[in-house]
Amino acid sequence: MSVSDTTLREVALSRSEYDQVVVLLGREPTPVELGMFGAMWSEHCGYKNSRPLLKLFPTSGERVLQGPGENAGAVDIGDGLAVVFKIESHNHPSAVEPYEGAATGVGGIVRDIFTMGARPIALLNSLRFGPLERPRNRYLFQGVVGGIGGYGNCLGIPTVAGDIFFDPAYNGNPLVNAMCVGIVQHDAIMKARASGIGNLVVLVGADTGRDGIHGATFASVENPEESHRGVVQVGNPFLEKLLLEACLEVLQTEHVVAMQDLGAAGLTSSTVECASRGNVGIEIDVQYVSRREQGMNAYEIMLSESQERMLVIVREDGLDEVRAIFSRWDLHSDVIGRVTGDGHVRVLDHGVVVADVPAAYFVDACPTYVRDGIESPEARSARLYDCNSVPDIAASEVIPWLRRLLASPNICSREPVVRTYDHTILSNTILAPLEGDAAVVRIKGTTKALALKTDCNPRYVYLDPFQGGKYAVAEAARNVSCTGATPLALTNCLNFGSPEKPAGYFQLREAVRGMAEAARVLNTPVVSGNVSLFNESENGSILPTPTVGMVGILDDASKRVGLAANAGDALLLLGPPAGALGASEYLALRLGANLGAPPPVDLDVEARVQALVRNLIQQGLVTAAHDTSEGGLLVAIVEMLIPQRVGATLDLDAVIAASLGRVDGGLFGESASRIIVATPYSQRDVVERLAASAGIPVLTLGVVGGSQVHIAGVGEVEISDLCESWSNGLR
Amino acid sequence: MNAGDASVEANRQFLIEVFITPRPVVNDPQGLAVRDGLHQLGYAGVVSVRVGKYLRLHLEATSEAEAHVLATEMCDKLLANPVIEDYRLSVSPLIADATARD
Amino acid sequence: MNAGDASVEANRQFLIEVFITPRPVVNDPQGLAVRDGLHQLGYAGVVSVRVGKYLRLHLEATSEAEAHVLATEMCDKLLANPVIEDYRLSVSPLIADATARD
Amino acid sequence: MRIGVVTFPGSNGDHDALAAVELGLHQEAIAIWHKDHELGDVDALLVPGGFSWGDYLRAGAIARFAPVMDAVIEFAEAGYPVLGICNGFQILTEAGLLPGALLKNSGLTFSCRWVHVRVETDRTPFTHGIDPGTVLRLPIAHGQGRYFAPPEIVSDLEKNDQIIFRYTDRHGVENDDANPNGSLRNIAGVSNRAGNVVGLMPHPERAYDAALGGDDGLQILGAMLRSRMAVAAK
Ligand SMILES: Nc1ncnc2c1ncn2[C@@H]1O[C@H](COP(=O)(O)OP(=O)(O)O)[C@@H](O)[C@H]1O
Ligand SMILES: [Mg+2]
Repeated sequence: MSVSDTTLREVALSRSEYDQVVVLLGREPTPVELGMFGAMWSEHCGYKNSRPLLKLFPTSGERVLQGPGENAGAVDIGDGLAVVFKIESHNHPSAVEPYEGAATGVGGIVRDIFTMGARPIALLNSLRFGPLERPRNRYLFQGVVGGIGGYGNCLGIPTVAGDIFFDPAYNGNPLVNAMCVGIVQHDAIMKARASGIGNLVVLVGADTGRDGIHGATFASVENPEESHRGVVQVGNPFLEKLLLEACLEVLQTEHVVAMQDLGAAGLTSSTVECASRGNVGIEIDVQYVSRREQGMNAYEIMLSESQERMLVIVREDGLDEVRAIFSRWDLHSDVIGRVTGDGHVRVLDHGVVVADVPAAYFVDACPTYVRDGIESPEARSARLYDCNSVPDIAASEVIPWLRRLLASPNICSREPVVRTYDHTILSNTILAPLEGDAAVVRIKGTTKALALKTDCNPRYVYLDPFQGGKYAVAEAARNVSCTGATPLALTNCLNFGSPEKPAGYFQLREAVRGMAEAARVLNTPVVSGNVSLFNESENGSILPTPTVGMVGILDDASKRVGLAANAGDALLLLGPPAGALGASEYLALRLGANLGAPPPVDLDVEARVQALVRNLIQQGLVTAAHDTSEGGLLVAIVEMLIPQRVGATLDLDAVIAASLGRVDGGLFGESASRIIVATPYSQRDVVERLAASAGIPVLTLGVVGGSQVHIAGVGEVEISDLCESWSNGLR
Repeated sequence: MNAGDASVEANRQFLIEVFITPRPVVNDPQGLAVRDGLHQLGYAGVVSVRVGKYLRLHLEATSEAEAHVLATEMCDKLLANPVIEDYRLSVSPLIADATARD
Repeated sequence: MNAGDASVEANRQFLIEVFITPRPVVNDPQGLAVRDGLHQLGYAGVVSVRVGKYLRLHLEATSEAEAHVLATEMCDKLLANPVIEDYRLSVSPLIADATARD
Repeated sequence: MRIGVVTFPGSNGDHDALAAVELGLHQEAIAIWHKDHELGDVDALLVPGGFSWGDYLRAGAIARFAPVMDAVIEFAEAGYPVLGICNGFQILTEAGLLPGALLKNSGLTFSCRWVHVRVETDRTPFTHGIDPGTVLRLPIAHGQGRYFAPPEIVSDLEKNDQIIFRYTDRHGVENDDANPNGSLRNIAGVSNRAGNVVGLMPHPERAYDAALGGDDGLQILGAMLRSRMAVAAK
């Protein structure tokens, strides 16, 4: 008997993968087993194409308590506490139903955090869309933003930071990456490793419906809208809030040996992972699984991705107490099976075995692929574009260009978005969205705070994946450093096109190499992450987008610094002054294409600039710090003036001179490792001295004050006019 | 309500009622919460609850048939989300007097 | 759906439909937004839109009259808020077969 | 003073309310569970924000029938101070302890930002000792905060001095720009007839520490301490 191509397509396995399954089992798989293999050997669960590359990441460090491999990473922050965090994508579901797709994305990542025993304290989100002029993109944008807020606000976890970028390459394939950060006592970290033969497997939370069947496999194929035939998942943040509180309470008892949320591939992946991590077996009978619908079969139950469910491994003598806690929270729980000693995941339906496979076959035997990667000719010629062939702009064009850049969707105010997210709940947010380069949340009961930011300039990664990958890590760390915090560790989400295409694999491989190098030099190990490949639609691949979520620590929370400059401050540029046009937002707006080589990152300089700014903040020498990113130097300066609606008198000639004498290059060109600090005028020379002794170039840009921005040799503009351009870009 | 003028002479007004429900297999957390709330109030006989939307539109059209066609289009394009919702609609002529009250 | 057992022998199931609308004195920004959206799509004939709620309940009761009394009570106590909402309801017997589908 | 904080399923402002009482007011905070039938020995009650029962159907509608609500109503009717914040305000209106209702924001989206409110009267335990006309800066975070009551009720509220807070600009001037959600007559908070039960949409309990962006919330919470004698004397 041989399986049909249609069936294989349904479970997204290749013929040769199927043959491997048959060899492993020594027989044909049952239908349930086949579905389970399809899910577990998907990219989403099995990391078929990315696993060999992920090995390049540095994953350990003195403070790392838990690297990749569990539901989230954990890093020591002193006082016996750990920060637990992870980022995850929900791209495909959001392309089909943006509100629910994004909402359930938040739900999933929050479960990953409290599964570890940590109380979630902050959410971040990293979003990519096609241009908003297209109605479909606007619909997706509004739905996604609505869903993120709708779920996170209801849970009572503040959404404090993120990033948004628009490019036509995301038409039809938006990216929705959600990150959650939690806090836990070291000794309370819970793992998802089943143990103790005879212990009970308890399923708690929502009833199981037919939603999201094949979600994991569907997340790993191209063209989501077409391939998606399952029922869309609808999130229930209210239920998740109950689960969150109840699970944290249950973990206070001694009765729980492991906990695992049900995410992609539902019961299949949660049982398999719990068993395989713990080197034990698990036997469940699907008859005990409460259903939302009648007539569901074992296959559907094993692959359902109904939200808001958790698997808890409980000692038999603690069962009553555990269930009492769940019912106090009005949660329904079912004992569905037991931990066994034979290493098999065995699924029964009313006592009849419908699947019986060693857990290791699903996990360790998952095939991996190392492919050939070749830079695409288009990306190569775009990278080699001669930016100097573009004529410079005249002084009179600077202000109009400044306004255009400030209004660009990639630069303008995110206020219309962040206002729909609750960032004040939990009363920890001491540097709110838009107030600083990263968000800062204090840790109650300590003097400490965490600085959090996601980042990735996908245009850079497209044009040069290696440099772009380095840059994403460097920028996220730089943003954290600009608040005064020391970057600790990172999580990442690799959003790419198809790895089966040489150009796609090249992007993935090179970006990972770049990220790994930066993570190593900046001493920010990778402790968790997620891979989302096959992000392609009718217009081809998305821009490669390896989103970085960075977490930093500030030992003295009161020292934090935002980006708002005050009247009377001097503005100083730390780092190499030159800007260049390659891969800049300016060039993209001017030429309507992504062109030129992105700024290379000298990681040694990057590390020293960041250390310098942290040192200055630590010593109380600066009132504000902000890095230059999209839009370049002048945009960054104005971003520091907007919060207080204050003007400045600037002389940027030295920057222009350093930028091959180009006005546009100096003012709007982009570059790595540059940070602008605002410092009380009287302390200017102290800052200069410290920069000099750190071997970092420093340049005075001007003085803050008045209601106009004066630029020597260029002219002036009211700050209120600039505010207006910046404020209305997303409306 | 400025569109309500009678400049297009042949037009009459119709009341469109649209009943939107979550598709049967789609999870309806709101319905579950309302069901539990009713149970708490002692209504043990409540077996299930689904919560949807009810829209009332006043629409100018030349005939009931046209109103029906237009309303169906509006539902398909905007009012209902076919990924998770089903809808049903009804059309009835509005008498001038009723317009004022609704 | 464990409440659906037939242990109370005399009981039959009824479908209760509840139509809830914002009271006329209450502003309905959602209705206005939908109207504007429809105008933008070119449906100039849309004069007004009000957005309300549509609930479908399956209820066990001994008779249609009892179902009606119970449903009215539920509306008055929980399902509608008289400060801001009006409601209307309809009761119809459910045939066993339909139960499974809804 | 012992201040109770009620937790309903879906409450999420309970942690902040407890923290504000302990860290901001330095008073004893008592957690009360929605299934409790008694409040225990508390002097005042906070009904915190959040999404009780997911805000499904209507914000506060299902919470209003929680077992604890009988005790809350009794406590309120006995004249003790009860403050409903955000979802707590919604619950108290659904329970009939406060007049009116809270509707979807006129902008139709959730709105989180700092606003200014003007204190309209000092006759409640939560404004006692604050000069009427004082402008406080507080955060809001809600999707359903548009205050509505039928016209005859609103005139009653005006007449009986039951409008406690209004949205204004920083100078205390009431205008449309300062109204974040389309509330009728810029109403941000109201009281019952007696004045001991107050509800408001902004979050005083998230504004108890300058590090969080402001500590004006302490004035509202702190007023309870000063007015306690007055209330107890009744
Ligand atoms: N999706 C989002 N959710 C929440 N906050 C966001 C989001 N996108 C951007 N922000 C916030 O807006 C501000 C500007 O972000 P961004 O332009 O990415 O900064 P930078 O260019 O310095 O990396 C930051 O405070 C950031 O956290
Ligand atoms: Mg920055």
